Amino acid sequence: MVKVKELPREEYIERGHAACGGCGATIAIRHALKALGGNTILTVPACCMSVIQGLYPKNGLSIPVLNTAFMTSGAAASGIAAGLKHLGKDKEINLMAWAGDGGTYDIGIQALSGAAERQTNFIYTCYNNAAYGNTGMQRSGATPYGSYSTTTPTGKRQHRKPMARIMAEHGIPYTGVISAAYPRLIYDTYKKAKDIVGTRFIEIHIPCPTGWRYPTWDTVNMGKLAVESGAWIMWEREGDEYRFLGRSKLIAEGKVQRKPLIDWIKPQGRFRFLLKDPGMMAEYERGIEREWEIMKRLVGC
Amino acid sequence: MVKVKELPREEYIERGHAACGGCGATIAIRHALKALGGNTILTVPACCMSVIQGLYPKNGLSIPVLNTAFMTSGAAASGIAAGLKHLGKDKEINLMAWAGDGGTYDIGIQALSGAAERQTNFIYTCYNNAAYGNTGMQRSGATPYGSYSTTTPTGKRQHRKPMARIMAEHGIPYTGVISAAYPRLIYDTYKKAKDIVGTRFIEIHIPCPTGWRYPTWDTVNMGKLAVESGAWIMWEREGDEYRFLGRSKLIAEGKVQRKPLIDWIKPQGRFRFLLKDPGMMAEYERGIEREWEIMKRLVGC
Amino acid sequence: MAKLKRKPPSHRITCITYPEKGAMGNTGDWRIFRPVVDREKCTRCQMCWMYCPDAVITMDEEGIPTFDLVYCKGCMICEEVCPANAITRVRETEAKE
Amino acid sequence: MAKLKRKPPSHRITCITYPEKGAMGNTGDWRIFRPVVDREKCTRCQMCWMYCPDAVITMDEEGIPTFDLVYCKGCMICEEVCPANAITRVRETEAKE
Amino acid sequence: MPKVVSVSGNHAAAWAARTAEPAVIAAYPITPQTTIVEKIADFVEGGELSSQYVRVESEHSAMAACIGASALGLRTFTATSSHGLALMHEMLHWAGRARLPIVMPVVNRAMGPPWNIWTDHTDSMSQRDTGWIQFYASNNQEVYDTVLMLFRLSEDPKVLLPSMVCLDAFILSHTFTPTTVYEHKEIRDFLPDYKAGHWKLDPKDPMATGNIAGPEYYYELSYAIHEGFEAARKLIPRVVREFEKHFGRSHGGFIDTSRCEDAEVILWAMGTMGEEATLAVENLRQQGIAAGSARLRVFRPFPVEQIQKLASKAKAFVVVDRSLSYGHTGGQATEIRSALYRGNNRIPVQGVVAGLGGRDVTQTDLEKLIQVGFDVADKGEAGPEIFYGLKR
Amino acid sequence: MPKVVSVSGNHAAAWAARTAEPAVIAAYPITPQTTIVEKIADFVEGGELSSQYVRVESEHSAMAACIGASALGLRTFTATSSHGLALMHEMLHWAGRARLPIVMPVVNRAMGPPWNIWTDHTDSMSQRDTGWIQFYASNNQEVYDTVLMLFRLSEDPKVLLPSMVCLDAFILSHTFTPTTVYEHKEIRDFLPDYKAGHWKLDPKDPMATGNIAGPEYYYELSYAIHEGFEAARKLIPRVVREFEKHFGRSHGGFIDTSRCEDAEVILWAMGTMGEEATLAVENLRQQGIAAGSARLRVFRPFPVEQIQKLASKAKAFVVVDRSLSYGHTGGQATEIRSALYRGNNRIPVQGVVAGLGGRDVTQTDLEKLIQVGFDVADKGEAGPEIFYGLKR
Amino acid sequence: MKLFEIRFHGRGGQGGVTGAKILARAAELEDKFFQAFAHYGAERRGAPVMAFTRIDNKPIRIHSYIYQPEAIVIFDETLLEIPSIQDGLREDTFVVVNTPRAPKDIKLKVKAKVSTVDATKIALDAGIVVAGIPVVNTIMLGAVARATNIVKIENVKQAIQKGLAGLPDKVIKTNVEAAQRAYDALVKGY
Amino acid sequence: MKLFEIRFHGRGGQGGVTGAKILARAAELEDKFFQAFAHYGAERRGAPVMAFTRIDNKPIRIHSYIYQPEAIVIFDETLLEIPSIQDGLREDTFVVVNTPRAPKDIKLKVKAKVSTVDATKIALDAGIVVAGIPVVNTIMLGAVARATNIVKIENVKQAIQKGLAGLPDKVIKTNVEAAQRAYDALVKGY
Ligand SMILES: Cc1ncc(C[n+]2csc(CCOP(=O)(O)OP(=O)(O)O)c2C)c(N)n1
Ligand SMILES: Cc1ncc(C[n+]2csc(CCOP(=O)(O)OP(=O)(O)O)c2C)c(N)n1
Ligand code: SF4
Ligand code: SF4
Ligand code: SF4
Ligand code: SF4
Repeated sequence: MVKVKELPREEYIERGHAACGGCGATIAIRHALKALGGNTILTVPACCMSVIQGLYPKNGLSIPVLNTAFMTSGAAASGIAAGLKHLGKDKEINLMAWAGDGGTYDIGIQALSGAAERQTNFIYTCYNNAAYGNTGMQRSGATPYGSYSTTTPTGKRQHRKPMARIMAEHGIPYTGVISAAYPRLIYDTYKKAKDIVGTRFIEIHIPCPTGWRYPTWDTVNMGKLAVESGAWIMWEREGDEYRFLGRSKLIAEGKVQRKPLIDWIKPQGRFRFLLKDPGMMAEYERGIEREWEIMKRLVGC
Repeated sequence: MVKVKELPREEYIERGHAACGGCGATIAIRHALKALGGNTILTVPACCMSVIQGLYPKNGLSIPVLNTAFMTSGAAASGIAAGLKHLGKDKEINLMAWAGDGGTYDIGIQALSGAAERQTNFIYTCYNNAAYGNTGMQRSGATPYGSYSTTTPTGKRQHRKPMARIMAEHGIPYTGVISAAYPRLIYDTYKKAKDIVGTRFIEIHIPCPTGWRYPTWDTVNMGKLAVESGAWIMWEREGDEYRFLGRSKLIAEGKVQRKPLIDWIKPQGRFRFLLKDPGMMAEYERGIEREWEIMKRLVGC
Repeated sequence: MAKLKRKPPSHRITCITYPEKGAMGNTGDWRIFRPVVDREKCTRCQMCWMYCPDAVITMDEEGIPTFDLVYCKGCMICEEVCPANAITRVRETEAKE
Repeated sequence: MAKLKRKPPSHRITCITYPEKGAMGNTGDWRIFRPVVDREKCTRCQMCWMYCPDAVITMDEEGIPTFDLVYCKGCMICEEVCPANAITRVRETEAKE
Repeated sequence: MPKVVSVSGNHAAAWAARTAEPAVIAAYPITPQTTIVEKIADFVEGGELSSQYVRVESEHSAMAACIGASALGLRTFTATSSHGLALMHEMLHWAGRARLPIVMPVVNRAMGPPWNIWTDHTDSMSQRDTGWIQFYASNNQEVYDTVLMLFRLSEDPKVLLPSMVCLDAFILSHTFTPTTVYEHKEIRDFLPDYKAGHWKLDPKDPMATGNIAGPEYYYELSYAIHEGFEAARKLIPRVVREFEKHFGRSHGGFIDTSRCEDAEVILWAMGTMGEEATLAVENLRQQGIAAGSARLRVFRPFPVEQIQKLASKAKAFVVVDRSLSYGHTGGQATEIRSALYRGNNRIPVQGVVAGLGGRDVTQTDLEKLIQVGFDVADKGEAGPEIFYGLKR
Repeated sequence: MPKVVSVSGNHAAAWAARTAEPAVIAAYPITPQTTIVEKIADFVEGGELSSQYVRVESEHSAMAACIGASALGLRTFTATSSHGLALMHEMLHWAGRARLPIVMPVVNRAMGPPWNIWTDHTDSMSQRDTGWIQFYASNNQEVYDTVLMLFRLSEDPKVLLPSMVCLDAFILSHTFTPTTVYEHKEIRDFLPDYKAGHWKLDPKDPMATGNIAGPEYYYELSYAIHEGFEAARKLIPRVVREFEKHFGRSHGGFIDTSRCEDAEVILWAMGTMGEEATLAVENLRQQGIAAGSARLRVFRPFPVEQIQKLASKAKAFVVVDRSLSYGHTGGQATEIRSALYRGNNRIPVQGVVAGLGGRDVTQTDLEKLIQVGFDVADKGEAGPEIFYGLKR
Repeated sequence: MKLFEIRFHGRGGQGGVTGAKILARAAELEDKFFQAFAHYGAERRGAPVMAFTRIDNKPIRIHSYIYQPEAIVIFDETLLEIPSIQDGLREDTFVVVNTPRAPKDIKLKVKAKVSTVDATKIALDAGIVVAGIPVVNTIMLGAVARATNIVKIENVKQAIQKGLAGLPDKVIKTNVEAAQRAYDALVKGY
Repeated sequence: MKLFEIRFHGRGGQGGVTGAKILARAAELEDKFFQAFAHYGAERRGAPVMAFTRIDNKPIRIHSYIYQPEAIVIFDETLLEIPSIQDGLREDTFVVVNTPRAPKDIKLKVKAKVSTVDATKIALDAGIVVAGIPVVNTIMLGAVARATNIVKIENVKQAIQKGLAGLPDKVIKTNVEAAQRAYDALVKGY
């Protein structure tokens, strides 16, 4: 794993951008772009990242960005990818779509799935803050069971769609599931993905102080606790082979114990209903255990 | 398995409908509807089935049908499901969306995936004739590698999207993959699915004389050969458990040998390019082997 | 054009249709070949009935298939699936004579 | 409003924007707390630099973090991740005095 | 008992849904419509509203789900804005052509790119050809009242058309004002339960809808939609009257006019600009200037005769569009001119485009524009379209 | 060397793409557009066309992919029809507002429900507010020629707008006629390579497009689109002239007129009806009747002045729309009336809706409608809109 | 010459539009203008379908349907039973039927200019058979040339060569010869 | 009464709109009409934001922005540095500032009717603190009532009770008392 001091000093996100204070998404994109470098084109559908860029006539990202409609990241990227191929620059320039969980799990899955099926040459990042952040925290397909959102005010009653596994099962060459709490892993993951040809899907778990309702300074803590408690599993699939990553690997191998789920849940305002309802809590835990089982079966351990 | 003579005599498809002679889709829907019975509401996006119904002011199906826009089967069904729930009839009336492979793999995956994530109570059938039949056989995400289509005139260069597995990985309670060549299995599958609550996804392989370019009378042969040669795998997933079905089970268990793939490919005009190109042929076979491996791993055998 | 059992006012409001035979007209017109059954050979297995995509086969009192030729499109799947080879194809032009 | 390095005619054709600091203004204005480093305690590990979501930290010649207070939003992640507890928060109102 | 609540325009819309009690609500969030669907979620999960609430995965699906539910013969509701509305476009045509009385508030917001969340009427004006009844509201009470009127209108067996009420982003959607609201049982005299007489999905009486109709039938089915609009045209005044009888309030019929009887110049505008125009008119009247204002409440069916009538005494119209059909003019200006062309009074019509993307338009601005109308009346001829407030 | 091929309107469109050599084509099939994309697939896989061909999974994605490719500064092409066009609606706004010169044939087909694959202009007329240049063609050669002209027009640095050419389903799309086509190198004098001067995605000079612009900027960015249309308005006659110079053919400018100089009644129609109208006019002329026909080729930018001019000598217009903006009139009739309202010659304009959903409209029908125009001229006043050919 | 309109009746899969297009090409070789199109809607294999050719010596500006064709060509005798086949029939309409029967045996509601040819036999003899079904579209064009004189048989043959370009030479040759045979074998009833 | 317009300056998360709405409710209790809204765009926590209340004794038909408010209320002294805070300031504008300083120490470009109150201290004393940050919105309303006389303090207190309904009784009580304290503690500089 890359050392902190080896991380490139170049920044591709300008100071004074419009993210909320303590935003996990900006930690994530900072290090993803460090790995990809400046020779990268980005396309961004409606999501927090379209706000984070700031206001016309300035932009907080220092690479070319095509902002595009909410449903279209996979499709807009397909057009850019085709154009780069026409120009003979598809090997030289990295192409990345950067979309939220709503723009991926919900309204963007079709364009993404189509792009993957066509073996489009690009990296698709889903940065998952588990709700529609831009519009004020409505339920998304990624919102965890039991979580408050403004459209599930008494807690969501469905489990998260297993999006990354769905993408992996498309048979794409690379799928990675990581977290904003581990920037070095982000860097390494993008470094690896950069050199693979075809559709690469990377999902980053994004602690979001605004939506999850915890103090801004706890972003890294919340990200780590999600992994440490097993609520978020980090893994990758290269070719047809699944593998656990980082802390999740240690957990899967029994080298470390999972922390109690409650350690992660309690500090977050969005889980206040879940906390009050043992039945819901049990169902949430059941969902997590099921995820671990499925993932362990896929990894083959 | 149901005996031929036990199959209900009631028909829910009227004579004089508009399917091509020898259409596998009509065999499939005949038996699916026999299993569900007349207390069923159907929604159909743009596809051959919207043509098969025939012309205003008549309709070739004798259950209520909401024809709907191409992209919307999962969504239109979600609305009907909600309405049935409001009426307290969600247990009494079966709700089915019946869509083609284009309307499922490609333009319909979003609405379907959303409906599944919301645990919508309905059966979604994808009848897969492996191309856009209604519009004259363009490429779909289900078109097999190497197959001619009017938009891949020298043969498609991507493998089929593993749609049913993608749906299964959504964690829905039932997924079934069958074929029009086995009406009794169709009947049994729908009988079983009927009694499950939640989103049930059933994919039926549909030999199509018009698109696959074989004589009308070979529909059943083509359907069976696809399974016998291993090009089409029949399986189901109930809960989290995968299982092979019918002939595919025998193949997986080594009880029967797969027939040579060429037996299935050769009679079909759509594979003429594949037949000429050993490299493509090998790639197609590689894809099939990979499917078998993945499925075997999932079934756990 | 089409004759309907009933035609309520809904028709004049939007595109409502009613279940009825012949939604595509008399599809028997499409036929180039006609299925003909050999009553002797037939084993009454009903495979032809099960596989007919147009649902135009009925088993008569004796359990032998009859074909509704107003709608049978002549795909000849029945011939192909008949395990007893009891169904044969006849060119429609010849059959008509 | 915003001052741009350059403003080519594209601007007048469609919504083109250029990379520049302060796309959301001087976001240092948002700060309620201000990070202050204790140069003695700092071990130069760069964790604060790595985690700063606003990329406003630079390590000075001595490897100690400096904060671009024009843009630092005061989220205090740096304080939280600093393994040496070398960063502390000061209320902005107090800091200004 | 009616009660007065302090609500935003969006909450007024949500309250109206609560009052009308749709069987199914399917919606997708988009700024600045979000607080409608959030409030509805509160109502539903708080047990105050019995609707099935489907949290779909896109607006295209929202409208498709409404279509599915409405096809069961059930009352159906959704809400959207801007890109969400645009994404529905295909399904708007579908709902209109299938004659499904879905009611939908549309929060008027600018289309991107660039992203812009502020008010602009281009989103809804671009849907004028989709077969939807269109109302534009000017305050929160009108939003609330119009939703109830629209259910009544849309569900009428002679009409059977979907309808939208448009409200200006933020200016109405997020501005809190006192608004009178009712519970469901209090409005049932005015708005009875919906009974789908024309068709519904019902296994007991199987019908299908939408399979292919050839050139020999399609035209008549389209004409039936036209007839639905003509029926709506007749019914609107009655619904407005009855609403007033039941609730003691009116916001005008097709057009909400102010001092038009003896106005020499009439300023036309939709939505909040239309209401603010009445202040401009009052101010000018105090200076002895014969100004009037006409707020177009109903854009579809388009009130041709009513517009013609207003031209009979006036000397000029000034038409302010908060949208632009690029390559021609604002939609309101085009259609008003066209309406007048068919009448006898052909006074000059000055077209104005103003307020795009949330650019503020004040009472003073509107007064200036009325003054322009007097110049136009003097000249007897309108000038080229004015792009008011444009910075060059 | 130009060659004459026997092609359908769709193949003419595909040939035009081949001639223009876009860098990227992204499309999705829909009857009756399919043979365009199928022919393109043949060209691409047959090595006759170097374009990257993206077989997207929906029309919304088709337009998004075109936007992505065009944003790289590349020539881009797609084609669609009816529901496909409707599904693109959001992205049509996007392409227009982003100023991307995408060119797209649209095969005019009716909207469902019921499903109907025959011709009807409602699909494209419903896009009149999206910021696209719109041409309507009347024969296959015109389809081919217009695509080339549109690339030239759209890519002009002053214009930079997407454009569509509309052609009638089956009547043109699937009808084979002799058509002259060229190879790419033969047309480069007329249509040079596209050079995106305004912006492109390029890591060497990073710019972004589309992030939020508030009320202080949005209006001006919208006005810039208006300016693009005004530039197109100026440029169209020049492009038509230059096309004629290079290739010796013209199909008219904004309006293709026949015998209008001294016509008392002018019949307006778009697409194939507009061409067939010339036969009606000839026949009536032989009977000494002073008829004329005007085929509106360009709907956006809307040719206000040219229409006004044609009213100067005529006594009445008859405007035949193959579409209907429900709740008002056909879009052509509305906009022509509006245009005349701004001019000096205010002759009666009789609106007609005809041919919806593929209902056939013959030369005889058009002759009858011209006769109606004479009645109208006599009365000095048009009657209510005529729904021609309606069966009751 | 006046505008000449031809209507072809066939079955889905019999190549009606191809026939209409090849006839158009033949006219083109005589420096005429043309349109060739089909009635779209339900092109199912075996289902009755129609195709059309318009020929003129000036560009064709008419776009509406063909209601009163100058010639009606019937690819398949069994289609004679469908009433719409006689739509727009006048006394001077050419009717060319594929049948072994004589023109006088063809019963129509109007006494038109009927001619007949056994194209199916010609096809079977020449082996022009696809999926077991004789294909008569090109063959009937030979008959049309003779019956109507609207194009020369040489040009029909040349048009067949162009229209079938891409198929094996032998197939093309067979088709050309079969068209000539139909030309020779046509029996005119007028 | 003439239309009275108030502009609140706060920071994202400080409850500016809630404040504007509660003030509106207070006016409603005096049978007045109102509008309460915010300037939408970038409501990030900590970022400077604006909210508005309009009060009149007839229905309000004005919908455009507030350019020249009758009163400007500043929730956070640090905001004084932002120039836009003085937009539309006139000599007769009330300016109510949360600061421990005296009115005369508040430097503005126009000599307006400035009054001050240490709302932060009141909040801290009363324990009205969320996520470590004192919340002053309700407290400032007490000051506004005194500074402008636009609403009675009783009605402000009643409006707070309604506006915070749903929160624990204790919290509401604390807020009401704090508003009264601000009312009492306000220092007028005019
Ligand atoms: C068609 C359409 N529908 C809705 C919206 C409104 N919208 C913009 S961003 C967004 C939510 C984005 O959520 P997510 O993708 O999770 O990203 P996040 O904002 O959380 O970063 C929504 C609903 C839109 N722009 N377009
Ligand atoms: C938005 C939209 N795009 C395209 C079409 C045209 N269309 C109708 S059916 C169809 C293909 C359907 O293919 P599939 O789903 O595989 O079903 P099949 O026809 O093969 O049964 C297409 C492309 C449409 N109706 N709507
Ligand atoms: S194209 Fe194929 S699937 Fe469609 S109706 Fe014909 S045979 Fe059936
Ligand atoms: S398939 Fe053959 S044997 Fe069986 S019932 Fe039919 S005709 Fe008789
Ligand atoms: S407080 Fe937050 S923004 Fe400021 S330097 Fe620390 S981490 Fe960066
Ligand atoms: S995290 Fe702490 S110890 Fe490490 S560099 Fe920053 S201030 Fe120094």
